[in-house]
Amino acid sequence: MKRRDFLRVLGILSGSTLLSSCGSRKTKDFVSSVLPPEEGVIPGEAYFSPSTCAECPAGCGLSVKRREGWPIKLEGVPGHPINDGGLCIRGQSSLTRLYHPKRVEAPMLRNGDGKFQAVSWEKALSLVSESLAGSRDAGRKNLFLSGRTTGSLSLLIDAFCGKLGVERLPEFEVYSHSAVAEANGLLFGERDIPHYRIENADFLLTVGADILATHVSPVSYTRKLSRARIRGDFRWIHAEPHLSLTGVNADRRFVVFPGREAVLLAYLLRQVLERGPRRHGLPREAVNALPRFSVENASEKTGIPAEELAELSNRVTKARFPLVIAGGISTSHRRGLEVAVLAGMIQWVTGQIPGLVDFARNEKYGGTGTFRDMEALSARLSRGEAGVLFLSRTNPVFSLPAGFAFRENVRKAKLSVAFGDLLDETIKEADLILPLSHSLESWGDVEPRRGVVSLVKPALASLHDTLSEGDMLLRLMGAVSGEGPATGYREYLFAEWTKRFGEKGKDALLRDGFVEESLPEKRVTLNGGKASAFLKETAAEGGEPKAPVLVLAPSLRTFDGRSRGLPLLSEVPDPLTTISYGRWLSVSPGTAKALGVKDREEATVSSGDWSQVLPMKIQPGLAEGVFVAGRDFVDSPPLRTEERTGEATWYLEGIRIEKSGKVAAIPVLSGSPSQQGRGLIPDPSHKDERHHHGKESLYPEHEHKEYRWAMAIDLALCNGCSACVAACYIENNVPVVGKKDHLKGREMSWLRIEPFYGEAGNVDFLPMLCQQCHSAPCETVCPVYAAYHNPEGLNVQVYNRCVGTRYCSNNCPYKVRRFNWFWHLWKKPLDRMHNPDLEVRAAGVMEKCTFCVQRIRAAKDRAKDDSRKVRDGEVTTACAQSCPTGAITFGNLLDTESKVYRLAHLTRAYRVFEGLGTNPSVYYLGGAKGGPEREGHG
Amino acid sequence: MENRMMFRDKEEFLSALRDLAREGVPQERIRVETPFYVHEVDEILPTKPAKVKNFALLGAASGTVTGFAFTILTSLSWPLIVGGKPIVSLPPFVIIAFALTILFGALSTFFGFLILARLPRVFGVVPEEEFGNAFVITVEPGETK
Amino acid sequence: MDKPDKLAQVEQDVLSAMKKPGLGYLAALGCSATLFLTLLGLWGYQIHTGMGVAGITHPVGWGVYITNFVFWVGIAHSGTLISAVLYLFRARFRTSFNRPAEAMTVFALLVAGLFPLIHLGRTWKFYYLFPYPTQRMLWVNFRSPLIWDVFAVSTYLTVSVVFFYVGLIPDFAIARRYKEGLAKRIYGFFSLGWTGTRRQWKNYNQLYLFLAAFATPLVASVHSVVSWDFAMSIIPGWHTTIFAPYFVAGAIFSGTAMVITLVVPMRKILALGRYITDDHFESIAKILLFTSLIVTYSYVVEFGLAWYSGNPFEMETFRYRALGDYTVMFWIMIFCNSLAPLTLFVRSLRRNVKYLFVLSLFVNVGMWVERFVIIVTSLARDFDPYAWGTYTPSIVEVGITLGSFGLFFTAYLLFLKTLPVLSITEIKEHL
Amino acid sequence: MTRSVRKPAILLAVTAYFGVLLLIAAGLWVSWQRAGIAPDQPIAFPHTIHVSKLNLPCNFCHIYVDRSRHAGAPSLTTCMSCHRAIATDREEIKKLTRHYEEKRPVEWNRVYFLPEHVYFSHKRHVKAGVDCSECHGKVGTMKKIRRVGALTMGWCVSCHRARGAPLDCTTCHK
Repeated sequence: MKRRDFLRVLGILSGSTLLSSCGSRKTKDFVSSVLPPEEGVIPGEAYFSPSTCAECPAGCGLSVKRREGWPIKLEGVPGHPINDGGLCIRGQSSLTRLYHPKRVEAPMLRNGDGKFQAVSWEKALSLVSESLAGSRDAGRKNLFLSGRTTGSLSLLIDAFCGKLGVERLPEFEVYSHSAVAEANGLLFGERDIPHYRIENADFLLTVGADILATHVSPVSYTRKLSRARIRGDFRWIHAEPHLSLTGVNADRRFVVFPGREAVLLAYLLRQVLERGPRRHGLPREAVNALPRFSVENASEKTGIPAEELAELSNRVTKARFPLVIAGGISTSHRRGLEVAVLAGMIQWVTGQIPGLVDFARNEKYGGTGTFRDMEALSARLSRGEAGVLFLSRTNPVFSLPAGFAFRENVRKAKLSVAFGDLLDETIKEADLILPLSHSLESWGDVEPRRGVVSLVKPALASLHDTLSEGDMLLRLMGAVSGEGPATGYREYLFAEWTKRFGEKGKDALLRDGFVEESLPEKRVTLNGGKASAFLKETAAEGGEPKAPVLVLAPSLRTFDGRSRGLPLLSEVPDPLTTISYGRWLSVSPGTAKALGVKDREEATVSSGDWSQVLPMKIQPGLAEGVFVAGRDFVDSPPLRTEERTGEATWYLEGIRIEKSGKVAAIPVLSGSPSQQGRGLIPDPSHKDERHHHGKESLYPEHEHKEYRWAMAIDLALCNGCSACVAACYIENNVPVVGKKDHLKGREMSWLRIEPFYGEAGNVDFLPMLCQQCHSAPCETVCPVYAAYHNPEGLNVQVYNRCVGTRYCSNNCPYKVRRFNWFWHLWKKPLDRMHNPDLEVRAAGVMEKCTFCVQRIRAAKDRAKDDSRKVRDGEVTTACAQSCPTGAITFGNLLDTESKVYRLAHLTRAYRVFEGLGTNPSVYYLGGAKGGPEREGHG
Repeated sequence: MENRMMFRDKEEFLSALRDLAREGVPQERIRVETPFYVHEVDEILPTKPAKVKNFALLGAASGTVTGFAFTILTSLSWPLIVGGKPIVSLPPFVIIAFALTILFGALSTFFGFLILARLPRVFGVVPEEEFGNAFVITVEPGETK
Repeated sequence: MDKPDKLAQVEQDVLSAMKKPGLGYLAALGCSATLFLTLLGLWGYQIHTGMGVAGITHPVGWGVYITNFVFWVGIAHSGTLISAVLYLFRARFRTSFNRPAEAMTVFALLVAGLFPLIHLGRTWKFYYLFPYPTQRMLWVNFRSPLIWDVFAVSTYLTVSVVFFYVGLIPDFAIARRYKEGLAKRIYGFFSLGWTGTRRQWKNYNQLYLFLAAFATPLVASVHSVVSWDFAMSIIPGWHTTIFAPYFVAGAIFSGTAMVITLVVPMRKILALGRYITDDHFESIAKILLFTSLIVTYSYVVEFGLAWYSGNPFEMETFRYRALGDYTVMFWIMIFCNSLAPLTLFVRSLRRNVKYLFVLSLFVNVGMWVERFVIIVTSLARDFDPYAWGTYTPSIVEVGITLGSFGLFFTAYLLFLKTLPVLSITEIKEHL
Repeated sequence: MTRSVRKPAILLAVTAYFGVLLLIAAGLWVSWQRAGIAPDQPIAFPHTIHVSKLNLPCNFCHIYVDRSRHAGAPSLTTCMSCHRAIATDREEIKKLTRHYEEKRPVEWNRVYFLPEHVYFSHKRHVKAGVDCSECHGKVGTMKKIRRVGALTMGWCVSCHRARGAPLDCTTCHK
């Protein structure tokens, strides 16, 4: 029977092939291996090994879930100094990079007609070493450019460059934060990004810094922020010109036009100087140089209402531990350095260094270069100075302005060698591609924050003919010196670790996946002279960009664009616009009306001779005259480089918009930006109204014996970062269906983030998943018992029983059920990612969130082994596990000691559409974002 | 030997029938065939009303019983909670019972009819002689009068 | 002209329909058969490729397929109404319609029964829907309206077939006389060897009465059950108590229209004007008008309820239904079902067969659209605004819908050539 | 019409009717009881010797049976630990040795397999005191392993019912 075979094929695809007892006879899965499996590995049982995420520079700790040797899920390491269990959307998706069907599988050499062809490593390496020597003789310089690199690899690169006479260039990061580093250098002689201890602050002012999504170490900051919010008595104000995920999550968000932040900070600094909290003074000339603003003209210049400004300055001056983080767009324009300096000075005056601003554990951006460095490099290349040019884990061709002519100049190098895994713009320009192993295939370590070393450990042998960068360099050194590779990178690392931490430390690193060194507190003092000199020559005003401004915001989903091409990241929609696939240009409703553009209408945005066509998305809450596009949506925009900081501006000024009248086909998943007064997220003032609902029922509650699984989601903590969504996709084998189906509204996500906009442009995020109702409308209508209620309070969906009437989905008030419209086939080797504890649903079957029933089953299995009940916190869902804010709590409602029980009984706990009497198991904790007086949480 | 009278007209046929009845010919010897139902015949030769209705009642009753028994027993055989409703929730079962009442009722009525009307005449589906639109009275031979 | 010849005349008139088919007939049959074949083809394609080839999506999980199901079940109803209910009421004009009406019922149900299967995501697992003992030891969920459907519709089909057949038995016996050779034996077989003896007639009479009695409640029950597919849900726009009577009225309305659509050409082509007179049509037209008024009333009540409830979900749903993305459909429905039939208050129009025919076409369209509007608009805008969406039928759905008409007319055309199109026996009886 | 002909006709009909019913029932029964399959194996491993003669416990080779959902097949190292010395002249053992030396794993043909949507854990059943033979029969008496248990849902459920094991769908369905 054709169908059967098809199912069988899917069965084989679905990863449960190796050694699983649940395959059909066709799958060769009952095997006598030659050797017994490695110690501690039990076939059929999942096991975890530590590693580190390499998707962005933050360096979050990973614990890699493996089955039969294949990594199937990435989770944050609880207790890790950086991410403490949380993992962001990009980190979750990093697994799809490992299994990406389009990875570079072998060394590639560009042949005569410009096509790439695979070559052996020997050939490739020998070619490199020859040309190294060759170009040295020809008097050309061999150059090494890489993305931000820390830990042993950085040392090895130095060694490599030293030995082979290669010049190591400053690392290239689009987000180098060099203005902030510059300012700290100027004020305190520390040219770096300090470690902000947000969790200890009682007042936080972020200026431009997108700390929740992309700024330096987002997961770390998010965790800290949650801790502060949970503690209570904490207030967070955010100022930015555009609209970012961070902005909408602050307790109060101010729109401050680029350049005007300096006014705000100057005003606040003076307030602090006059009214405290004041621990250190400033030299007199600095104080005099500091421009004076009355509330009125400060508010008039910044656009912040006077009373709000006064209120703000009160908060700052009243606060005991005020923290100011300037960065991102607010420090990357003409006055960027000034903004950073003023912020630093406020920190100095309020005496929060090193309490909140810790230079001992700085974020190690010292070695990171700037756009100016790249400009210089491009110039050198064009002069044909370069012999061999190594380009490692970096994509300047995409990121740099066309004006730099980097694309053309790369070709001028005698031999450009690119290390990478996917074919990005830069690699395509290289002469030789050396394929990098994924971090899950390689040994290594990173030191994202000084004194925090995180382990990179292979979770599987390389899928393709690839090498880790370390091994590559060692072999190159060997090839050049002729005596072959000295040692493998592994040995090299082990030596380094023992040298640095001693045997014990090394073992700890290998065991826990990280080592946190204790560092002496670092006291810095303000360089008064430089400070006042700087203030003299600047006058906190002028130099604002001409409106309209196009802000190129860093992207939650692809950072600076490096994560483009990971399928999952386009499938999960952007939380603010709910657009999944494609690029767009956000425009404020007012401006849209003025321009007379429809939603999703295509427009040509141009600045100078640069232009690009983008669909316009009307974005509530955005300021007039400000347009926003993701940094990853625009190709080599003409960004200006700042003289003092060398950082590129994050915006284009005086842009022109020409609408085309053509409406673009980009999938907007949300059916309505407003909740139409339906109280999905009730106004806190309507508390009692919420509570008299949903109690009455004709029938007695059916009783649950041991467990009654339930979830509590704190909406005051949830920031819409969508990490949970990505985690859910991977944990539950949810198919990635692509743009065509998204346009039809057929996305398959079991868990979605619903943004609801208020009149003021404020946004509340509602994570919507199956509510596991106790009187579930979906169950009654299923003719075949595929949907029913189990004794543990789960609303079960039995896939192999489902016939696909879709009645349950129709009857679900929350519309969280997903129907398989087609057969979904995973491109090899993506199928390796499948979680064998779930079947891959067939076409014509309804599926939905099950509270990760497979995890519950596993936990109960463990508990049963030592005959006890599952403990609170022993089992949690994929979404809760990944959530960086810790907004999601999962547990047993029958256990009155459990956390979820406590949360579900808070007075701000409510359930969506309680009036329908569906009696859901998902409790939402309402209350405005960090609303002033909130009940405790943790 | 039997003797047969054929009429083209209903009234003649009826009067002839009346005569027979008056002559006191026992009705089991009189066979009547008509192109359509002629209720006067039953007045002339009174008989007990047809028993098809008993089958109807029996069928309907058994339908109701089956309906309830089936739904309740199957629900109990593997109790699964749906929508927080009790395992045996009668209101929906009434609908099933109703449907089965009609179904069984109709079928048993039909089969009852077949039995009572001695149909089908397995080997006589095409009788060798047909009377078309004639009203036919056949008197089977009995003891000569 | 004396009676017996009249009787013979009736037989010839009616049976003459069975003579060799003409070109027109064959053409019509060819067309509808091809349409039906396209249905099969497209269905196969859908099963192989997946439900996605249809336009349905989230949140609109039901679309044209369920619309067709409800539509065809509705069509079936007036058949039973005319043959059973009017029989109990001893309405004479029934005689001219009951045979084609019953045939229509049976065929409409055959078509309707197809759609629940077509709309299944895993058609090849349809047998899960039937309560039969399996090794799985698992039964079906009798609390689900879909199971009620299974029982209601299959019961309805069975009873209608029996009723249809029983009515045919004496006519088979008549047809048997006009046939030769094998055909004679076949008709004989179906006539069960009927000869018209006292015993046969006596029991037959009671049988017919009881079957009518059994069929009558079905007119009310079956479409009520179908309406509960929607009313039993919690979707605003579906979850209403008036749905059962509202749907039953609608069913009879659409069915009556379909009877007119079928009988008018039949009477013309087969020259049965003598037996199907304008008076008969007028009576049918009255039913049409009456049910149209009930349906219109239901529309008003629906909106009234929504408005009076003050429930934001209900109110939005009905605002959307009238003024939203599907407003055109809505007003088509209003025109065809509520406004156009009002013209039947004019007697001359009631008696104008051509007009009735045209009107009936409008009503058929209108009633199909009504089901579409009810199903789609309610699903498109239920509780969670994030999940709002729209639905446009795909080419596959359109093809399958046309195909269903193909199947229906194929069956009906075959009926015309094989069975007595009017109840000969009853006509004789009433001469 | 004459009784004499009608009776046999009716009898015929009745027998035909019940005959068909019986056939259907039989067909269903067979399709349910897929027991009895016994595929050939790459190496004709005789359980008779190892279990009956040598009295090796099942988990001597199937080491994961009480630790994982899979009983697991022994690694060739386990086999060779004895067969380096024992019965090395036998054809099958030579096959085994070849596999071992060429580092080729042995891919056995499944006798017991479940569909993809079923979750089954040997560990749970063993720990619950279900004897291997209850599903796998007396393997000691089988020269070639033949399936004993039907492995149909009904088969599982009836045992679960008998032992009062959980009947919730999520216990076995994933």
